Amino acid sequence: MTGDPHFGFVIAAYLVALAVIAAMIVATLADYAGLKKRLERLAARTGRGLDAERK
Amino acid sequence: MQIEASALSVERGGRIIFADLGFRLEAGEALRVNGPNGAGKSTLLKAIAGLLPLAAGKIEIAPASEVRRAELCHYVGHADALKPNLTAFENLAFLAALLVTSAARPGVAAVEAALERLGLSAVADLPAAYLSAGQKRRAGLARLVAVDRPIWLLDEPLTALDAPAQAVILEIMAAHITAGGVIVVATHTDLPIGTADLALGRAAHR
Amino acid sequence: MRTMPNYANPADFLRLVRVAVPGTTAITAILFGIGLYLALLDSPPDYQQGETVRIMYLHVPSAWMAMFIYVVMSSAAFGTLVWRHPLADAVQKSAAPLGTSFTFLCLVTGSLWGKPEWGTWWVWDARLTSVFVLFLIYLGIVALWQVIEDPGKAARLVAIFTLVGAVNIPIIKFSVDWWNTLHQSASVFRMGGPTIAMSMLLPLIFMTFSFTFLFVTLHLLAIRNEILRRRVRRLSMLAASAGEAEVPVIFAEPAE
Amino acid sequence: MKQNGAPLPSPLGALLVRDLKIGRRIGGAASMGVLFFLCLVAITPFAVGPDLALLARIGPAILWIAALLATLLGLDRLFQADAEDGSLDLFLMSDTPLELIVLVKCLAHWLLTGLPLVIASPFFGLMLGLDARALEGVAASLLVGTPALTLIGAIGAALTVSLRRGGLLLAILILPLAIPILIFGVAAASGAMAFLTPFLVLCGLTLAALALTPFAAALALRNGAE
Repeated sequence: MTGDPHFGFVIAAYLVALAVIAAMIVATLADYAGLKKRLERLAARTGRGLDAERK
Repeated sequence: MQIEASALSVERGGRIIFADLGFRLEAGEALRVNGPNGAGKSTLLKAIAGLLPLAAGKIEIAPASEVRRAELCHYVGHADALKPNLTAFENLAFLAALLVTSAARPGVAAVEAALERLGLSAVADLPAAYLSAGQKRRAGLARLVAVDRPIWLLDEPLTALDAPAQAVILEIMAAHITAGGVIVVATHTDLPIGTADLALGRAAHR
Repeated sequence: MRTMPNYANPADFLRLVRVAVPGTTAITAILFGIGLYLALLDSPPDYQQGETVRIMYLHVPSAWMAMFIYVVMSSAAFGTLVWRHPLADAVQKSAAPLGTSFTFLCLVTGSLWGKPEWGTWWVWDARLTSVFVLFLIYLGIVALWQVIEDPGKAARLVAIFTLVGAVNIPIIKFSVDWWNTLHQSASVFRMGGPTIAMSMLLPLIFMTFSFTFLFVTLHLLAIRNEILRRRVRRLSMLAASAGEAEVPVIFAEPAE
Repeated sequence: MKQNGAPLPSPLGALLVRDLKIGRRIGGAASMGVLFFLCLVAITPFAVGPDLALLARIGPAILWIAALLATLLGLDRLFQADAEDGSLDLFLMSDTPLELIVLVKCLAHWLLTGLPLVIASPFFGLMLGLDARALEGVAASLLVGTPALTLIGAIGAALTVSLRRGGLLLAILILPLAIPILIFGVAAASGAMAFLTPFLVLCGLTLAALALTPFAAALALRNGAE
């Protein structure tokens, strides 16, 4: 299967797919982590925030 | 420090805003400029700050110094010079860095102290867009405390401020006067600190 | 007795996310496992294109996702305009970047798939060009979200643009096809012909479902992010107004 | 000499950091330039037709015109935003010369708009069927040419700072002045044999712009201030 001269394009395509999907996952989780941190900081100041989430 | 203006007249858009105006302020004195809207209060302040060209007359500062008059002045107009998506601290830190002079090199501590003085340290790290009108006004005035400049030109500094906040501003102005500074303030309200008075409006329509 | 979970209420929705996401993640993983196995190992090369046909198993599903996500976004936009519900705003806003990413993936895999055959990285083929225009619309939507400060207003304005875009997509599709045939370009790009052999259809189906479940998982997480982002904004304003109350009444002390 | 706590950055450093921050945060228009550039490049084939051979011939011209318009139409808020919120008055009252402030604002604008164009141009060039050598030519000429576009555009921005609909007028004013940059830019970009000569002339134009435009823009700002 890897004998095909154009096999490089298949690998490239799957690598790009992996990169895009990984970027989406990482971005979503990082965004969540950042928001939780800011929520905790704000909760400390206004006494709400996180506990509102566990309501 | 003494500032003297003589035979001042400023023209904007072909219209004489005021003509043949004069005043003299010694160190530790304040001048209250009042008059109907459009009488040229803001224009006078901007002219003193060097933001507007003088049609006639001159403004002299003694002791003479090679620094431009504008660099000795603080000008606080109606706009608060705050960028909405920057935090109150970032805004003030930038303005302090911008307005630094050879005489006064404020550091980060001076910026924090200024915010503390104006009661803004609790909201220092919030974007300016989230601040109330009163807080924005105080943030705008905070640069007076952060950077030390002798001549203060204040255009309606007390608007949009509640009683406690006005008290803080008056307190700061009083402190500046006792420290030998000079203030020219355009306002309708009378001020507890002793001020000479300069009425605009009648002179403009001679 | 717990009332029926009303998923329109953000707090209930957050609990839904905590429950549903592990499940959909597992399903996505399994589907990808099978799909990739079929796509890469268990399906024959194309008699003409050879191995490069395997790129189709990425290109076609991502094209399908680009359209599917736009439909999701448009229905959320409709929800925003009709019911003005913050959850619809969150669904709509969180779908935009995901849609943009899948459309970008579709364009890149399309270019990689076409290169061996045409010798250039890009050909203005009708289908590829339509996806490209959809990509421009997605970029416009993401940009519009970033420029308007107030979340409520932003949601309504973007909703209007999204629905206007939705109406225009078929028109664009038709005119691009006509444009393409008008300037009959030399090479005709065949995207896996009408009758795909079963051995190729199976991996295509599995990959499409795995992409879809991947989107569902990420979308649930992203909606939660938007809910928390709006809560952070509200609490920041609360902190600002709380700060208002604490004007230090210090004029009693002598000036320092 | 009052010196307390960590020192603040220099005025120009603080200005550069501030403008970059504003550009990238919510409401900032950092990515608008590149998106507009992409849209302009994208619509050309629909007008000219999908024939890659033809597109390759006019590719450099399309990319340059798109870069020119994207830069100019992104400049109308360069000074207007500061004028509206009062920052411009404070610039005039700083001991840092206004000319340097103008230069730093142009640098910030170029980093947010010009540089992304240069980085994106090879990818968009692919859509116009340009070969590797042409892509290099376009990227190199844009890298050197876009600063000049921003600098000359800054004069237009300073002139139209107090106008309501300054954006279009800015383009109308500055397009004629940008013609030399366009001529040598496209020549360098598509120059099959003579790349160096037009490229060096372009460098000269940019350096001249770097030296002269801040004075003109600062003058316009001082006179425009109401």
